[in-house]
Amino acid sequence: MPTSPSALELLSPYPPGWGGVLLSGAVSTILISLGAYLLGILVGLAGATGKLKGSRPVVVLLDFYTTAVRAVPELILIIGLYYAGTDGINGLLSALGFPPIEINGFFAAVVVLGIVQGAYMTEVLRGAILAIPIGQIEAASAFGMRPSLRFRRIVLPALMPNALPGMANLWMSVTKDSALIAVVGYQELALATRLAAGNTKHYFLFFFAAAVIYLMITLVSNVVFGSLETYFRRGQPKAA
Amino acid sequence: MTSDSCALRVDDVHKSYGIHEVLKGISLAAKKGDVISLIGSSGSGKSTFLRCINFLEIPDRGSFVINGEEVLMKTGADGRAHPASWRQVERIRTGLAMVFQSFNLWAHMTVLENVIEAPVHVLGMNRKEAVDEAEALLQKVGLYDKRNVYPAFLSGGQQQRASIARALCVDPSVMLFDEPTSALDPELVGEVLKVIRDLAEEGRTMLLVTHEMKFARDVSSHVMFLHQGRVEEEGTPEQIFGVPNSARCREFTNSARH
Amino acid sequence: MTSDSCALRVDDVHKSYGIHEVLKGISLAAKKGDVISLIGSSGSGKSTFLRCINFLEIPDRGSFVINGEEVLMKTGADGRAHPASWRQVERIRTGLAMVFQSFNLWAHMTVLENVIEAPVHVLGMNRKEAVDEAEALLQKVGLYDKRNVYPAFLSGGQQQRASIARALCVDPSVMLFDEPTSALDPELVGEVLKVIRDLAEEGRTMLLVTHEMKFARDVSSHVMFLHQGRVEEEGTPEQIFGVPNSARCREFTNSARH
Amino acid sequence: EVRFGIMNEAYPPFFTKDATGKWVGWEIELMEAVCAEMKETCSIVDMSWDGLIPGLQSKKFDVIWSSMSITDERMKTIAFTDKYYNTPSKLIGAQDGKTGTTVDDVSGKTIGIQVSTIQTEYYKKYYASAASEKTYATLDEAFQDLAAGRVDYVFGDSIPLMTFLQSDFGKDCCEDKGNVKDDPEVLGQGIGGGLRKEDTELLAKLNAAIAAVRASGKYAEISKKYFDFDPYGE
Amino acid sequence: MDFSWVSNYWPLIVAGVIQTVLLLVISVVFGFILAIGLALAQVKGPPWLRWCAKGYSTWFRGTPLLIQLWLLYYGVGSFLPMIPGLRQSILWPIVREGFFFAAVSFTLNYAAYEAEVLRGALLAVPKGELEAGRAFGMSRWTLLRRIWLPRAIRIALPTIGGEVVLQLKATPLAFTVTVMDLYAVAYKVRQDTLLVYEPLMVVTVFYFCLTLLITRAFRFVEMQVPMRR
Ligand SMILES: Nc1ncnc2c1ncn2[C@@H]1O[C@H](COP(=O)(O)OP(=O)(O)OP(=O)(O)O)[C@@H](O)[C@H]1O
Ligand SMILES: Nc1ncnc2c1ncn2[C@@H]1O[C@H](COP(=O)(O)OP(=O)(O)OP(=O)(O)O)[C@@H](O)[C@H]1O
Ligand SMILES: [Mg+2]
Ligand SMILES: [Mg+2]
Repeated sequence: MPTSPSALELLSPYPPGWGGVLLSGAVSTILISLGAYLLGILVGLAGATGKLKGSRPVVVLLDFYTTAVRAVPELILIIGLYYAGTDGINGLLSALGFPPIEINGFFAAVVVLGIVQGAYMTEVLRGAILAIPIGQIEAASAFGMRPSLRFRRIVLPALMPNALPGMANLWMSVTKDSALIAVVGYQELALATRLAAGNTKHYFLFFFAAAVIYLMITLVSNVVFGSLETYFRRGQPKAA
Repeated sequence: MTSDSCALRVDDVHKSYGIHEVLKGISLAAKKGDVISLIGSSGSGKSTFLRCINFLEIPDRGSFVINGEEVLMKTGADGRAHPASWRQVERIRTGLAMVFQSFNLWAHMTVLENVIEAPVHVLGMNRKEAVDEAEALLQKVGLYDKRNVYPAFLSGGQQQRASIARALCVDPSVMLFDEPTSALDPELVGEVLKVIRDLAEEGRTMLLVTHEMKFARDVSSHVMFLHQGRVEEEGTPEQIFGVPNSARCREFTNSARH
Repeated sequence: MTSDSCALRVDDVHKSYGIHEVLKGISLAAKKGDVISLIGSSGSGKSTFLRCINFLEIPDRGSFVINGEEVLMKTGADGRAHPASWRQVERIRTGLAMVFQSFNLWAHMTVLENVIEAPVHVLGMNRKEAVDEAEALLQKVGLYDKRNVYPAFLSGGQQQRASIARALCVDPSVMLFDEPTSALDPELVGEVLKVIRDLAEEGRTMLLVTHEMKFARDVSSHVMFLHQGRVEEEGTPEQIFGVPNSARCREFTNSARH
Repeated sequence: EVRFGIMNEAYPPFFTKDATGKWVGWEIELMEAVCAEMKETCSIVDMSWDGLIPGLQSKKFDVIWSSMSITDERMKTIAFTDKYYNTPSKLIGAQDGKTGTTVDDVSGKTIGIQVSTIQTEYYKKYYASAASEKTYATLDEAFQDLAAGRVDYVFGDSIPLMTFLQSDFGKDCCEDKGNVKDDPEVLGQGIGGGLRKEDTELLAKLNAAIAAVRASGKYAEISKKYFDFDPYGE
Repeated sequence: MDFSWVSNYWPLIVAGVIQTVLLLVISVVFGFILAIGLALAQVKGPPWLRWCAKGYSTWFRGTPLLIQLWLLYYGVGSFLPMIPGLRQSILWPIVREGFFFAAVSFTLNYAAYEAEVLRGALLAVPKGELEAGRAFGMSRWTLLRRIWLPRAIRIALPTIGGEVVLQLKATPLAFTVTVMDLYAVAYKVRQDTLLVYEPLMVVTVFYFCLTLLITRAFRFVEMQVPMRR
């Protein structure tokens, strides 16, 4: 039996070290998470505005969206969209005489996670908007601001301090949830870790390494969210 | 419709919250340069009426001509009126300015930013110009020193003055003041009185809710006494404060004297 | 120290925000039943002074005897004073009540809940009793109808009245009023005047910030004129409003007359 | 072209991806031999376990080639090739010098089993009356618990169990308790490739190819590199 | 669609549902209590405590729950038997089980997320309302209990609702420490039968009911104080 390789050799970025695999996994994780998160913010903004301002049917529809999408396990959504969804679309396309298309697994995962994030984000933003003193929004209306301008200049800056902690939480969980993308054959950090650990049987080493990478992502995120919060809390007196 | 002399005409405004009818048909007409004071006891619907005029509250019924432009209304499925076009309302609002009873300064902006916000982003004024004008206004209300302070760190009177400066800076033709001197000391009240007179002379129309009868008497061209959602009595200040017809009004204005 | 006659004695209070010194040594002594009015221009530090007395702002320097009990102070590492025991401050505060300039009603409670909150949860009063008393007080300020409404749905004057009722319900021996009539109509101002007089007769001490000179003159036993963080002049109402010594004070009180 | 769906986890020595991203292992070499036999070009599509069945059904690939046990229950859903390996099942446990796999040996003990394996059925039939069971998502977790003393035995396929016993970790804590008595009825069907039920033509081709590879000695040649016994079983 | 397996598996399903609900309730209730402490530490605590709370939230939000669970179960868990007397105590049967570790690590994890939400909400309570409480002589505890927390929780309700649902979705991880929750039962059925959608659909129906219950409950609480909008 060959001597077992040292931790440094195992983590080397060049094969047979697994460092490179982990790092590229981490990059995938970040890319998927970013994509899903940004999509989630857009969906969430639309959802929150709809829930607060929309007509009755819109509100009911959005209620259904936030309940259903959050209730259904993400796994089902991804499998559903990627497999059943592709089948359905291609069935439709061939019926119309078009060639079948191939849905990219990455794209599917980003869309699914984004839609799920959007449901959580809707609620976070709705709460944050409700916490804005109503008078500030009324003042904006009274000066003739159009809804879009009002949103950009008054509502958005005022909701951010209330929303950021919840948004940071969602970011933290999407970086972990992106592990689901393995189901469509995409290798992100969690899967890369399992692969390395299973291959070498050095479970502790690789899980520790993965935890460190996740922590790094978190620390950087903390700095970003922290400075955003400081910026948006300008003008607020210190906690009593 | 666009008769030059009629800056503001409001007819038969009704407004209920749930079963509680707050405004029971209020009408008002103001020429350019008029200063109309609304007086009345607390809870009589003065703020609500003011807020109906710029559609912060949607009146259940009523017709509105503001700056010579009639606000198009339509009746919803529930029998209540709505503005037919929010676009129009937004356009009309740019010619109105409001000083809120609770100031409602934007907390994430400094005093100066609060004041230039609407001129720059709604009226599209050049930022440099807006700052100059805002600074002049802040000088006038004695708040120039505090221009870079956030509202949370101002005293009550300072917030109120910031709110007045913000309203003046959009160069409105109709102004709605909801108790603009409630937090001000007598000297500042005098200043505001002067400002309002100057504005009236420039031909601006003002609607003023106030509890200070002396102020109302000094500043207004016309006084309306609201009682339980109705105009109980209206007329010139001399008439209202001198020889009111209605017993209720007499009682009210008398209590101020004591 | 526990001289019965001295309900409130404050000595040489200083307070700065950053480099901006707001209070530059203010002293005050009040006997039981005194009504002391603080007047002065906006931003002169009246609210800050009131807030220092119940330690909502921690004064940089000063000594306080409240209800005959001296507040123990210690000097922190930064050379500023702090109360030595927050426990003591909390106990003392239960004998104080405050009406805030911006009302500060608790938004998650109805008017009635706001009023009974402190009696029940601070003083340990029986809930039933507290409700009875609160309802009587709400009657008095004309807010009985609105007792089950949340503050967001009240008019400005109604909020102010709720805030007054809330302060009265804890049966305090010293009351701090920060412009308690700013949002009230003249009739209600008269009512509040009566309430304050009654309270003074019961032997309660009151500190009152106000911009209504007539009100100050009618209600107070003693008037202090604050100017730029100092007591510029103090005396009986007759003296301050009649023959003030300081030019600044004369100017200020005169402006109210016009 | 035939596309093989393989689970994207490591299951050495049968299949695993190395650090360069290349698939290696006994099952991979067997797949290549089978392909050569069929004269087909082959490609690998890797998926997580959750994606294998949907991937097969929506034609992302054609054969599941991922150490999947053949059971009657599963045959209701997909078709299987003939088995291409079948290793014995065994018990491992803490080092206490005692060996044996009879009901008496395990009586009163807790046995760790990977969820939904053929060993579950075997356990139900032979051990359930005397011992208690703990279900694991993967064998690795069962090994950890065995080392921590939370279960007394782990029951599973002999090859991963032996691999574990040979690792640094396994050497220190545990030992072989022996293979269990065979029962072809529950353990006997072995491992096969999974196909869509309608792909009967491919099924026939694969079966022929597996038989041919075995007959030609290629099977033994590949196995020698990995095992010191014949993984085909009885 | 094939649901014939339900007849064989229903006892397992029921047991799984109970495990899932128990895990959710335990982690949410205890996690929330812990979160209050953590949030307060960050908002009002002395610097060292603030840093501890910050570090806690960074670790527990920053690493995957799975790794935390493993560290607890295989790391801490393997030292537990060494505590003298614990093996003999009546706690042992509880402390030995995977369920205990899952509940503890879910609680710790949920607390970290919830603390972040509460921190923001505590800061969003208008300062004046707190001052009013203090001015009436409320002690810190009374102020917290009567004004600060109720107000903060109301502000954060929609977000908290979301976090509870997220926690429900995290319960399947308990399977890695041998807890047969509902999801694990579905996993087993899928392994046994190779059916893809049907077992997950049963899970979904159950999750849907539970989510509906959670959102309705939160909506009900939200409605208690009317909003002017
Ligand atoms: N938290 C704060 N931070 C910094 N400066 C403050 C703060 N609060 C008040 N100030 C400043 O202190 C000064 C005195 O404020 P204060 O509220 O005591 O005035 P006031 O006499 O009550 O005025 P008003 O009659 O307008 O209410 C003002 O210039 C104000 O800007
Ligand atoms: N959003 C609302 N929902 C329900 N009732 C309301 C609402 N706003 C105001 N009211 C009620 O309508 C009545 C009139 O309120 P309004 O604010 O117009 O009074 P006001 O005349 O301005 O009084 P004040 O002088 O005290 O400011 C009051 O009784 C008030 O309680
Ligand atoms: Mg009003
Ligand atoms: Mg003040």
